[in-house]
Amino acid sequence: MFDSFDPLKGKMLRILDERGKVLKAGQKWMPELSDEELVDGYRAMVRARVADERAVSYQRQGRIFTLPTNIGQEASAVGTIKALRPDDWMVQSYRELGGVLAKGGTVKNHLAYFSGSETGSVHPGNPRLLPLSVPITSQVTHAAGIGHSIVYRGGDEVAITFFGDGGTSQGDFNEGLNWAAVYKCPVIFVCNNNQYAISLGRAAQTGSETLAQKAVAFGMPGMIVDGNDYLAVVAATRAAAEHGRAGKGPVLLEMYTYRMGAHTTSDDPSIYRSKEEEESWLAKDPLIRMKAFMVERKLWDEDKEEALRKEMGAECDEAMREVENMDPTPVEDIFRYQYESMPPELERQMQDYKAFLAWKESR
Amino acid sequence: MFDSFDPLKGKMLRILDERGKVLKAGQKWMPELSDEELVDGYRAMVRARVADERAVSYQRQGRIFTLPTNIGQEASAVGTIKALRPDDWMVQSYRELGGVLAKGGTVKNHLAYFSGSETGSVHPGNPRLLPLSVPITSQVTHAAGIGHSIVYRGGDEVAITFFGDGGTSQGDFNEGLNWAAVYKCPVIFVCNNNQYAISLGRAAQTGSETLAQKAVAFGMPGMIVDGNDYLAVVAATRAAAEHGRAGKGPVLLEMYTYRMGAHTTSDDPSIYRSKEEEESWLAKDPLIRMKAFMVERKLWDEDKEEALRKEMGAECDEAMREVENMDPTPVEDIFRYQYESMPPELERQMQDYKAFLAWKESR
Amino acid sequence: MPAMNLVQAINNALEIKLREDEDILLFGEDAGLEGGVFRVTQGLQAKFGERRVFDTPLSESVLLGAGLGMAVTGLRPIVEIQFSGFMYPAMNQLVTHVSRMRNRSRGVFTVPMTIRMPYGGGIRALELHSESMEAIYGHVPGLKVVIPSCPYDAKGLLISAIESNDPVLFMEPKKIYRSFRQDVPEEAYRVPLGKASVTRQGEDLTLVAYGAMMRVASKAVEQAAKEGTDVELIDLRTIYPLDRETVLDSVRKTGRLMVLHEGPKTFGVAAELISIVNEEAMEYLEAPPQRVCGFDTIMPLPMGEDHYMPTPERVLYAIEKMKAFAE
Amino acid sequence: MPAMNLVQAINNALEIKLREDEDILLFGEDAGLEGGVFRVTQGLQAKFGERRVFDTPLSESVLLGAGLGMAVTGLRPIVEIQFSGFMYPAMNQLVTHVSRMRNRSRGVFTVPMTIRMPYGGGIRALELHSESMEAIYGHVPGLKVVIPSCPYDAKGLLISAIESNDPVLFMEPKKIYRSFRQDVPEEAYRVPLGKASVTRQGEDLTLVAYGAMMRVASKAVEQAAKEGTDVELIDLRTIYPLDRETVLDSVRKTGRLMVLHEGPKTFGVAAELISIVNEEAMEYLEAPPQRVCGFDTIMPLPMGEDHYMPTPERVLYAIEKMKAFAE
Ligand SMILES: Cc1ncc(C[n+]2csc(CCOP(=O)(O)OP(=O)(O)O)c2C)c(N)n1
Ligand SMILES: Cc1ncc(C[n+]2csc(CCOP(=O)(O)OP(=O)(O)O)c2C)c(N)n1
Ligand SMILES: [Mg+2]
Ligand SMILES: [Mg+2]
Repeated sequence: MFDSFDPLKGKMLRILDERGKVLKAGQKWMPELSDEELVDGYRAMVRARVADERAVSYQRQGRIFTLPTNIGQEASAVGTIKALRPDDWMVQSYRELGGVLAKGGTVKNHLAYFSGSETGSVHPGNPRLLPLSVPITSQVTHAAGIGHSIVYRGGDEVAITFFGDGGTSQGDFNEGLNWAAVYKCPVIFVCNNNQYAISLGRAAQTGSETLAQKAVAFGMPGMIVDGNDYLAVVAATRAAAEHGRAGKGPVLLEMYTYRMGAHTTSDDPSIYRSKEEEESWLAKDPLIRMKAFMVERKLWDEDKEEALRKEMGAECDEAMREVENMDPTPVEDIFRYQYESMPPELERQMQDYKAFLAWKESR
Repeated sequence: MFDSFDPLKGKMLRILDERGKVLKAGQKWMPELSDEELVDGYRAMVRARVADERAVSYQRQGRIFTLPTNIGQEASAVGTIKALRPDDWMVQSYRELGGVLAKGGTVKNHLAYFSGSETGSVHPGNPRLLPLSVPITSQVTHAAGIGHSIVYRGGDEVAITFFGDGGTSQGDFNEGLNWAAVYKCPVIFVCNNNQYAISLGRAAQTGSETLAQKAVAFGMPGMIVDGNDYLAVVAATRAAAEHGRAGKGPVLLEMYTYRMGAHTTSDDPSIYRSKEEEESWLAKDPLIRMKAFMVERKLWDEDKEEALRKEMGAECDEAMREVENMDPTPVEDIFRYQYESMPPELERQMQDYKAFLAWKESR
Repeated sequence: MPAMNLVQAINNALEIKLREDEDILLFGEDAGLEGGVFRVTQGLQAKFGERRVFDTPLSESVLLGAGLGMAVTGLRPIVEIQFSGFMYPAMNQLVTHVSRMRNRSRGVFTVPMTIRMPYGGGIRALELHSESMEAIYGHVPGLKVVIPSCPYDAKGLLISAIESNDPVLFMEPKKIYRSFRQDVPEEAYRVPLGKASVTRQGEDLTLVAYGAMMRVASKAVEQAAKEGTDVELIDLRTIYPLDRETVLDSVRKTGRLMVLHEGPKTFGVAAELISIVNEEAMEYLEAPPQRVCGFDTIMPLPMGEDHYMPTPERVLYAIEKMKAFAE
Repeated sequence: MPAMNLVQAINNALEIKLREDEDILLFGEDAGLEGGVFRVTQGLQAKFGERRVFDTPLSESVLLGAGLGMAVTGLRPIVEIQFSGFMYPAMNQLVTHVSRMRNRSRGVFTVPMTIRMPYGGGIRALELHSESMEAIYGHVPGLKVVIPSCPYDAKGLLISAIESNDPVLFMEPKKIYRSFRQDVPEEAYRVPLGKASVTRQGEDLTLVAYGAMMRVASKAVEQAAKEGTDVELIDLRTIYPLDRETVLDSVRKTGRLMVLHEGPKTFGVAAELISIVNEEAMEYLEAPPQRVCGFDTIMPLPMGEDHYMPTPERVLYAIEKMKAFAE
């Protein structure tokens, strides 16, 4: 597949057009997906969308802190993870809620994290999912190491990692992709090109015409995928995973998409982009497209949509309530996880702080 | 020129063959050089070679400390700088003695540096030449900044910077080249692919087939040049400089060459490479090739060669003697250059240290 | 005299210097068009154009590296690092080049660069958005490290920083970016680097703080006064070079030293101050110096943050302990 | 019992652990085939193969980042940074991931990684090959920082480091890599992390040092004994967590504290030790603690190096100053 989509020739993998019709050129690449799988994938995208929308409103209500959303990028987040196996590793940045949930994460833990609790960094049952990574692109090196470990142990899992268009400018982009290519680590590097790094537009981020072509620097395949096309995302990820499992090393996928929301709830996109631009992308919403495809196939209808959104909304509200009822972070938890066993000085600091709390109480 | 040498097609710019004959395919690219310029260039290469050879023997005699040499890479070092103007900026790593001398540096200061004196970091008259840079590839970002400054001021100078094959794996490679490409800075990025990064062979350094192709990641031209061919180096650098001066931005040149000596005088290449390999490159020595070309043109002969080497040897021996007669680093010099004016604590440390020296003296 | 908050005072200093000197460029991630995520540089691109004030690719190492390249050609870059927690990718440039260039080139090449970055906790932020690691930078030879605590100082210190021919790391206490206003002269003025200020005279104890912790300190000191302890409060203002004399003079008077900072306690700024006082004025110490600091842990996420951040009460608690010693 | 130098003792520890545990991988720039530029890992690739012991591309950030990725899957990477002056490009991985992963993931993901790097001056090396910046790393929450001073300790500490489930930065005093030999048992043994050792009992003064400075300290102490001062010498061995008790016990006995290290004085390790003693045993101090340290400058090139590196004479000079105070 990668040979057929040379980014230097401006090729992009697309299967659905914007109205959800299978493109002629896309038919060939249509991934095999059962009806259940299609429904499952679509439901997962809606779940992420609803969770994001609710989270934004919780944030506005002052119930959680600043957070980024995945809105507009659900096809990439969900499609990639759905194309992989549970024993594959996911190394996220911070804008892949759809993938996190698909990987086994919970809305509750997501909300707990953005309510300021470390307990939300990880998820029940400990899926192979690293905590979100704040320093841009640093996480791609972790995926390289996980891939290295897989090769060392002779496994056939893969690692998938996500970063943004802005992330390609960091040093770790070079170091991480190079490592994976040298040791032929089974890593899928997913660059979610959502056209912005906070306020900086894609064109000002780098001189290269596409991001996928950066793969040339590492001697690995690189491909542009319509990141708003769930089926294209699944097809590309499957191909990349096969490539990795076959011992052929890493792949770079540029998911061409759009950050429909603000960078985070603290951001004001009106400063740096036009309403017209935003509106032009509304029609490309990955959910609209997939829904049309599903409706056409009689797998989906408005009633189901409404029911699903209601169900998901209730799940979120319930999760939010649970998070609000969580106990505050115990003092001990600030100290006990820094090392396997608490060094004496840390123990002293904790005891002194507890003594202070008691003193304060007694004043 | 860059269009004609696509690294993805394995193309390399060569003008001379290994016996110093102009290649048919090379004729077209032959740089205009007067006889004087040719002699001047060749002399500069020999000067660097002799200085390196002497330095190694001084090191063996315990007269200077560990140092790297430029042996085998003189065409790249000298040819690049000779192709540029005095008001262009040179940002070196540590293996470009030929270029440093061509830029106006002195053998004496070079030897002073490797005798352990900071005074050797800079050169008389302060040419536009930054001190050598030890942290691999860090310097390419400085060249990007200098290029930025040139653009800002509307000048038509260029900046040239050097790094190794190993250097392409560092994060700063990505960050520096990207910056220069985004702001169209007139920077010539010269990657001296001398096949080794200390003990690590080129093939194990990165998955990409060539280093020049990494330019694709930045949307800048990249070209492989026979780095042992002085004329090719001059031609390529001139083209790159023109590109930069015309406001078209940076270029990446991969100089395909060989580190004929050890990594530094502390290194033992026999651990990681074969005698046969080393010998196979002897015939490709850039000096042999250029000399043959010059002899053929009647610009050079053995007498001149002998006289030149003697002259250069004497220059080096004289420089070494001068360095050995240098005053030791004054105590003040350790403190006075850290800040524009000495902070009180540093002043205190200096006074205390002087008091200690007096105490020690008096004991 | 207009009343300005910290953000306005910094913006004003930047505007004055940008207007005055064409060799000054200002850049950083999102620092141009939108004026930075905290809007500290708001309006500057509009005033000075995209050549002078610009957004950069997302790459901190080259932010400093390119800044150095500009500086050696005679420009005076002002670089913004979006949060101090994102300085680490640029650490190599900072430690091995920016801070060393003058010394290693024997003064031939200099780096008159100002690096601004918001630091510190208390704003309920994400991971790595609340760091306070000034001690690390203070330990790097060749850097000056400055932390203002109020609008007036911020403007004067920043102008001094920009005019310094040495690289200055200017750490901005984001917690108090918009907390309060002060009268700030419209014209340029300088607050010298390396000079602490005694913001309150007192007899019983010397409390040294800086940055956002000065607000905490002030509250504590007020309360302490009510409870009968007369605290002398010193705003350190510069982490390196430290103003030894102001601290020493004060401790010689009060006989007691307490240091307050957000950063982790061990190997923190407080330790150096205590050591200086030991070396020069130990005989004046009437009780063991006290440190009120962050813990030797990472900054907790918001739900635990209030435990981590020093409070006026923690200062009062430490004062009480100190008094207990005297008895 | 074979006599080993520091290099041999470290190599031996690595060999023992590599043999014992298939989850241990060792890698770094030139660390495989040629056994590192100091030949510390010599022979290990031949013994354990290229899968276990390997050379890497020239990229420190991914050395640590990939190491973290391996670690979260259950491997136990041993990473070599060629010189401590080349840690800075990896600083982001070190500070924001390696040292934090356990805490931020509430113990679910851990990083049992050992990072070895030669540090320190006195070998007439190039720029950035002589750094001694342990204070910076000690200030980073979540790291353990270990510095051996002799072959016996090096082996035992390194085995403890590799077995630690926390990341350990193991700094090797390259100046004494081959300076002397010691009897070192062939089998595995452990020297615990976080425990200092009293290498000489004394009554008059406590001298704390570590790494290569222990040799300087020993010489000074011998001479001091001849000149009538009975010094108690403590080898700190671990920079974080610091062994407070050993230092405090000693100072309670001697009433005097001196700290010796190569790194810059300001915000250095000495400051923390002095502060600890202040907090816990101030009343025992009979004279101001003394610091014998590197200057607040970068390490000079070899011609100036001897001025920078602390010597036994500088320790003796400080002892004399301390005595003068008592009088
Ligand atoms: C090393 C680093 N520098 C700066 C930041 C601040 N920051 C957070 S997100 C962001 C933009 C990221 O853009 P992109 O990589 O395109 O990802 P997106 O947010 O669009 O998904 C920046 C600059 C950071 N988190 N890490
Ligand atoms: C950041 C950094 N890491 C490691 C080193 C140690 N080191 C010095 S030279 C070298 C190899 C450089 O290889 P290459 O870039 O190919 O340049 P060459 O020496 O072959 O000219 C290494 C690893 C260094 N100087 N800087
Ligand atoms: Mg983006
Ligand atoms: Mg090389």
